[in-house]
Amino acid sequence: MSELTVSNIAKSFAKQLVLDDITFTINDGEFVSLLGPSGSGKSTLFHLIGGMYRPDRGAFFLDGKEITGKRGVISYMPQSPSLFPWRNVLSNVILGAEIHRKVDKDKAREMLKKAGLANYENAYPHELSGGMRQRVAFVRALLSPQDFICLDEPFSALDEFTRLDMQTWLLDIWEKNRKSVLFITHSIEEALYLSDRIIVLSSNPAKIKREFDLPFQRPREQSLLLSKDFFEWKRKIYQELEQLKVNS
Amino acid sequence: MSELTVSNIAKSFAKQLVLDDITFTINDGEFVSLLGPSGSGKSTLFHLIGGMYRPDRGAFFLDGKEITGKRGVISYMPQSPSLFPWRNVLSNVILGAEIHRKVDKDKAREMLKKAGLANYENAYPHELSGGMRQRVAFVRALLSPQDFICLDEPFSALDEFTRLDMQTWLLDIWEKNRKSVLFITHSIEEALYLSDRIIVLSSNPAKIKREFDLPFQRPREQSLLLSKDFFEWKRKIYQELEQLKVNS
Amino acid sequence: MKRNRIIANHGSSFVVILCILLFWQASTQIFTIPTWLLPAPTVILTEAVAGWPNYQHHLISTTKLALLGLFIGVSVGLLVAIVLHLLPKVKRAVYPLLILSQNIPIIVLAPLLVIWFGFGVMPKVIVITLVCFFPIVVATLDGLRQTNPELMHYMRMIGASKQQIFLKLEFLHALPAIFSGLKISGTYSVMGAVISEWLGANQGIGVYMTLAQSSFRTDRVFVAIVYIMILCMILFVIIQTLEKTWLKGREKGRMEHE
Amino acid sequence: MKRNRIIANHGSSFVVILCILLFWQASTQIFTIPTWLLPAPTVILTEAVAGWPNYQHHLISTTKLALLGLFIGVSVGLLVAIVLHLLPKVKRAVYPLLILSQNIPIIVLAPLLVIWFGFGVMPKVIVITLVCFFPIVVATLDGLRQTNPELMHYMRMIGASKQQIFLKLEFLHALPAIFSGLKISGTYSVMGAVISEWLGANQGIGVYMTLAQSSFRTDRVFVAIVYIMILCMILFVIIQTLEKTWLKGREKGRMEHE
Amino acid sequence: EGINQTEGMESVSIVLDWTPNTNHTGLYVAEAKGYFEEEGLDVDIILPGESGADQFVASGQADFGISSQQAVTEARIQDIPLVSVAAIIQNNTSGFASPVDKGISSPADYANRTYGGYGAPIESAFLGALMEEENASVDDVEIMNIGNTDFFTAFERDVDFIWIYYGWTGIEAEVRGIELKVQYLNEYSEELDYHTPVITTNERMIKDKSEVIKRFLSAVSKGYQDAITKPEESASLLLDAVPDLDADLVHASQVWLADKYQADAEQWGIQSETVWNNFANWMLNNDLLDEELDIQEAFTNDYLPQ
Ligand SMILES: Nc1ncnc2c1ncn2[C@@H]1O[C@H](COP(=O)(O)OP(=O)(O)OP(=O)(O)O)[C@@H](O)[C@H]1O
Ligand SMILES: Nc1ncnc2c1ncn2[C@@H]1O[C@H](COP(=O)(O)OP(=O)(O)OP(=O)(O)O)[C@@H](O)[C@H]1O
Ligand SMILES: [Mg+2]
Ligand SMILES: [Mg+2]
Repeated sequence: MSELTVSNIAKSFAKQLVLDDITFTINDGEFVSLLGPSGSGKSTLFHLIGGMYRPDRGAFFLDGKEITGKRGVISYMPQSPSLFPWRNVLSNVILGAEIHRKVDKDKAREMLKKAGLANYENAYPHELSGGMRQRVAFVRALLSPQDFICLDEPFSALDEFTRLDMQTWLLDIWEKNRKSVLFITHSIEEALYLSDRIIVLSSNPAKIKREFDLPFQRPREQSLLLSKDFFEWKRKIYQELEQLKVNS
Repeated sequence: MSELTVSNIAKSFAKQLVLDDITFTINDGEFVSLLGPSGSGKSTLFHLIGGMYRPDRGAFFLDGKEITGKRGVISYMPQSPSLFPWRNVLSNVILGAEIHRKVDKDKAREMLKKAGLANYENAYPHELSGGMRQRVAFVRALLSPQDFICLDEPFSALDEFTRLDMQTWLLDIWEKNRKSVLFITHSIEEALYLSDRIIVLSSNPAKIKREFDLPFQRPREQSLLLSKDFFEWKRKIYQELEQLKVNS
Repeated sequence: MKRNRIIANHGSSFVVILCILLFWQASTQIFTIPTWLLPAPTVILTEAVAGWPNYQHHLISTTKLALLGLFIGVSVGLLVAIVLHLLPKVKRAVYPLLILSQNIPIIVLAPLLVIWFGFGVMPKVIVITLVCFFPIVVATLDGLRQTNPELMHYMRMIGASKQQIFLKLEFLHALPAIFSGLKISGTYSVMGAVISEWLGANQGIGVYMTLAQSSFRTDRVFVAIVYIMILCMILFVIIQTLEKTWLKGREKGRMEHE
Repeated sequence: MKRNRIIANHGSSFVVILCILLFWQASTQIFTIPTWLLPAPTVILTEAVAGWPNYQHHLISTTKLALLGLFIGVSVGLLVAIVLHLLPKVKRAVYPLLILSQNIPIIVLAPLLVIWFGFGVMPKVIVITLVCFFPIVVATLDGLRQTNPELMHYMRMIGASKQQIFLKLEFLHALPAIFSGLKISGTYSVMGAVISEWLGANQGIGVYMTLAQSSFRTDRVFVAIVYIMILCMILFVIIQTLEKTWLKGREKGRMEHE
Repeated sequence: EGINQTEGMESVSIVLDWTPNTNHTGLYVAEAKGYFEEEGLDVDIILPGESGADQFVASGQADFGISSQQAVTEARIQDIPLVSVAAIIQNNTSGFASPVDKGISSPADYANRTYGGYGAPIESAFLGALMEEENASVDDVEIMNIGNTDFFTAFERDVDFIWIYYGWTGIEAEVRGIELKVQYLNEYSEELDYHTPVITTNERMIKDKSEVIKRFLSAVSKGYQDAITKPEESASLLLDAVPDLDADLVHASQVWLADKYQADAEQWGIQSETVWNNFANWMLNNDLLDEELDIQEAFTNDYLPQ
């Protein structure tokens, strides 16, 4: 079980207030996406959840226990791949699991295959393309043992088809073991296709602008992407984000 | 004037053939996009044009002069921002110009403002969000003095609105001084909105799958994105890319 | 302000040093260690105060020598490292010679240096330079070699010249490594100066110390050591302050993440 | 294969050394420099060959001493650096002491060491350790401090313990810096061994050299230096080979981009 | 070179063999009392560092130096153009010393004891020479190389006896109240009664500037005369010049040395052919020299004041 409560979080850097009174809850097994302008504070929120630094105000709770400033409770994929240059692909992907002593190399190999990296197990990060590095970081996050996953723009460097593959694969995995997922993306379509709920952040400072509960059924088919309903939702969220821009 | 001819380029890493007999021409003042699966060899092609390493076969010509293996003839934005950690934003963006001794700080400041980074002139890269770093790298490429610009997924980390702003801004600049642009992206919409021509690369090894001449008028309005014509083209290219996937 | 910070930074080491001194004092008294073997700190202090007018000029002479030697050693070291870095072929040929240079015992070199350069300041500076330049060269070369490949890639792509790559990227990137070498060199420079006085000098802490030693005045020997140490600490603190000032932006960058 | 590579790598330095030797030989003959002042390379070589049985045991003794001292010095240095890195408060207190330790002249330390440890191998190893451990400590500490902040960020976020961060990230990231320090230490270890023999040894290159010096056999002094240099070069090449092997993947990474 | 025309004074330099001590008193007295000035000499006294004076003098980098008969002998064999021009102390004042409580009263007692030395072959030859007189064998002595370890420290650890110059180290023991037993080399063997220390110069000086040598030795000789007749005053002059020395030691040493400089020689500084011959032959016989020494080249009394 893993239910994350984000309660009245505020954070500033130097004089600049970045997050202002952010409150929301992610239920057990829920898939929630975070949308918001570049530089609004999405990554910062991740760092706070992960315990990198403490919020100026507010607290985080996982399953009712306070985890503010506590590290290692979430599985995490950073915005930049952050691969270890002296580790090959295989030992890079098992790093998250290694830290918690739950390495399963066969599973790792299988995952790499699914991510289209079957032949690159022994390659070093500098031998990979940008999109390949991102997939390695993604697989690393999936292989980490925690029940709560935070993904920071995991598919931004992928072409549409690889991206769709990855999305479908992620949904597949998620359906199977129902970990809670908090997902940052800039693609409205992606957020709609994957999430139960979408949280829209404003910027300067970031506040919760609005939350959308999505009605699409599970498991989702790729045909959803072409449905009229989907298109309507896309327009709705697009407009919400557009408003943000006009306001700023 | 700057016309780039890519002639029969082939390149392999270790035993793996990455680029196989790539030939195309970018005319003076033309805006060409490169589409292709992740890991196909787009960035590698950029590195070859930029002279980072020599192709196994083939040659590049700029305005008829061979530039194979010659460095500094293109202005370049790498796939990862590659900012200098000890330089603040302002001195980072002028780096490309500095190398060729054509620094114009006022222009740099103005550009930063257009990129939404007006207040971050004195910030250091580690104080920026992922999307902000990418914009800094983008501005740095724009400020470089060369007539031929190579942009490697310049907007992948931006939200849809910031992205649209940047695209429109890029078109604006391009209309004004008509430098030739070679543009890597994974977004079909982006490629359609910006380019005169789209080149689709296959993968393993990369060959030119197909070239599309786009009929859209210049200057382009954002309304183009909603036109039926645009949607038709999007489907067309989507199918082309889909085929690639089925084949592989 | 600043003084407070220095105290805050170094307070704990003062405490440790104080503890050592107390322990030392106690042992000499409990075990009645004779002064000629290991004088008690109080004895050393007494002699340091009483003898001040006698060795003041020794102190100044050695300080000047050490600073001059360090300056030249560091300059030569940086120059050599940079030249070797920019000319890899020369590097491959000359690098082994640098290592060899560290293995000429000074007692052997001394007569030759004196014969070539006389008893003046020149041979002494050569000795200190020889001691100081090596850590700088090794650290700088290793620092230059380990430039961030991504930034290097960018610089090459946009056609930066070798010189520009060096000035705008490699050198700045190597600065932490260079300071690391500088700290080692700075530490050695004072001992280097003391050793160089073996080449024949009429003043200097080294001279004072050998005189004290040969007339069995162990307390004075220790006074000399105390001054060598103080001198060395001052140099080190200066280098560290320089490092902090120069690398300020970067350090901050790292701190924020902690 | 391997031998060919070594020749290719070091060929140019052999050429340079050869040139220096030729120049040296020529100067001694042209200016008729007397052997007692600066013996010609040929004279040194003759003595080296003729005297081999006389100093063979000296050579072995010093080599053993240098290796033992280097091993202990490096171990101590690494240990100290790691402990200080993991305990920043202790670091702040103890670091200045390390610098001070480099400023205790051996001639002063010698009597104390002899009284405490006698004339055996122990005080000598302590002297070499003292010489060797400092470059390792400084280089390692600076290397550990400069870990890639992005990777550090990742490790912290996923809850890696201090120990895991150290083992899986900081240490591996600091390896190039550590090797840089190791090269400096390795170079010093041989001279450290020679100096340590001043504490009283019945054999060793240092003993051989001082005896040669006091009986005006400059040729033998130079034979001793040649052996010190050879010993030192061998050590250095070993360290460099280790470095290349350990950091292979990374070096390759960099090469590809060149 | 070396001539200071402006004041009509000639600059000369002398390099000491060790740190300044009572062996050098005459030089400092000559300097302090203006004896050098009277001879038109501007003398620069240089401390040597680790490697001694001989190479500097031989190469002409310095004009004079302090050395010992033993060193000059060995240097001559290596064709080093070093010449001894005066004996500072007539007789060999060195000997093997041990604290009384070690119970060593004659060389026969060295057997099964530990000797602390610096590892030179000549040391065991000395030991052998002394012990042979009493039908003991040097093979029974444990010889330990103690490097630069000083006299007093060495006795703290395993060492039973050491070779010292009584005039300095022995006096320091007296000052400290440590009672020593000393077997002087010259008490047991005439061959070992060599001159030490001596003043040296090089062959070029002898060839080109014999006048300077004469003037120099004339001044130095006056200096040592003073040291012989007025030890207390001379000691004070030495201390004035080198204040870092220990005053008690210098005074005591000076008093002890006063009658040793000239001893029974007819004049201070005179060197004896017999002494040179005896010692060189002894060294040759003990395989300490590769060839025979040409005595005539090694020393001369020609420049001493008449
Ligand atoms: N270490 C820091 N020091 C100072 N300011 C910082 C720091 N980290 C982030 N910021 C500021 O906080 C704001 C939010 O940054 P954050 O990285 O959270 O944005 P983001 O929503 O993830 O944006 P993007 O979509 O571009 O990745 C930015 O304005 C940035 O400048
Ligand atoms: N230095 C290298 N060594 C070995 N292989 C390399 C190297 N650089 C690139 N490759 C390989 O070349 C292929 C193409 O890489 P490239 O970076 O050009 O892809 P890309 O088209 O830019 O992909 P993406 O869209 O993911 O950035 C990949 O399979 C990669 O593994
Ligand atoms: Mg972000
Ligand atoms: Mg790419």
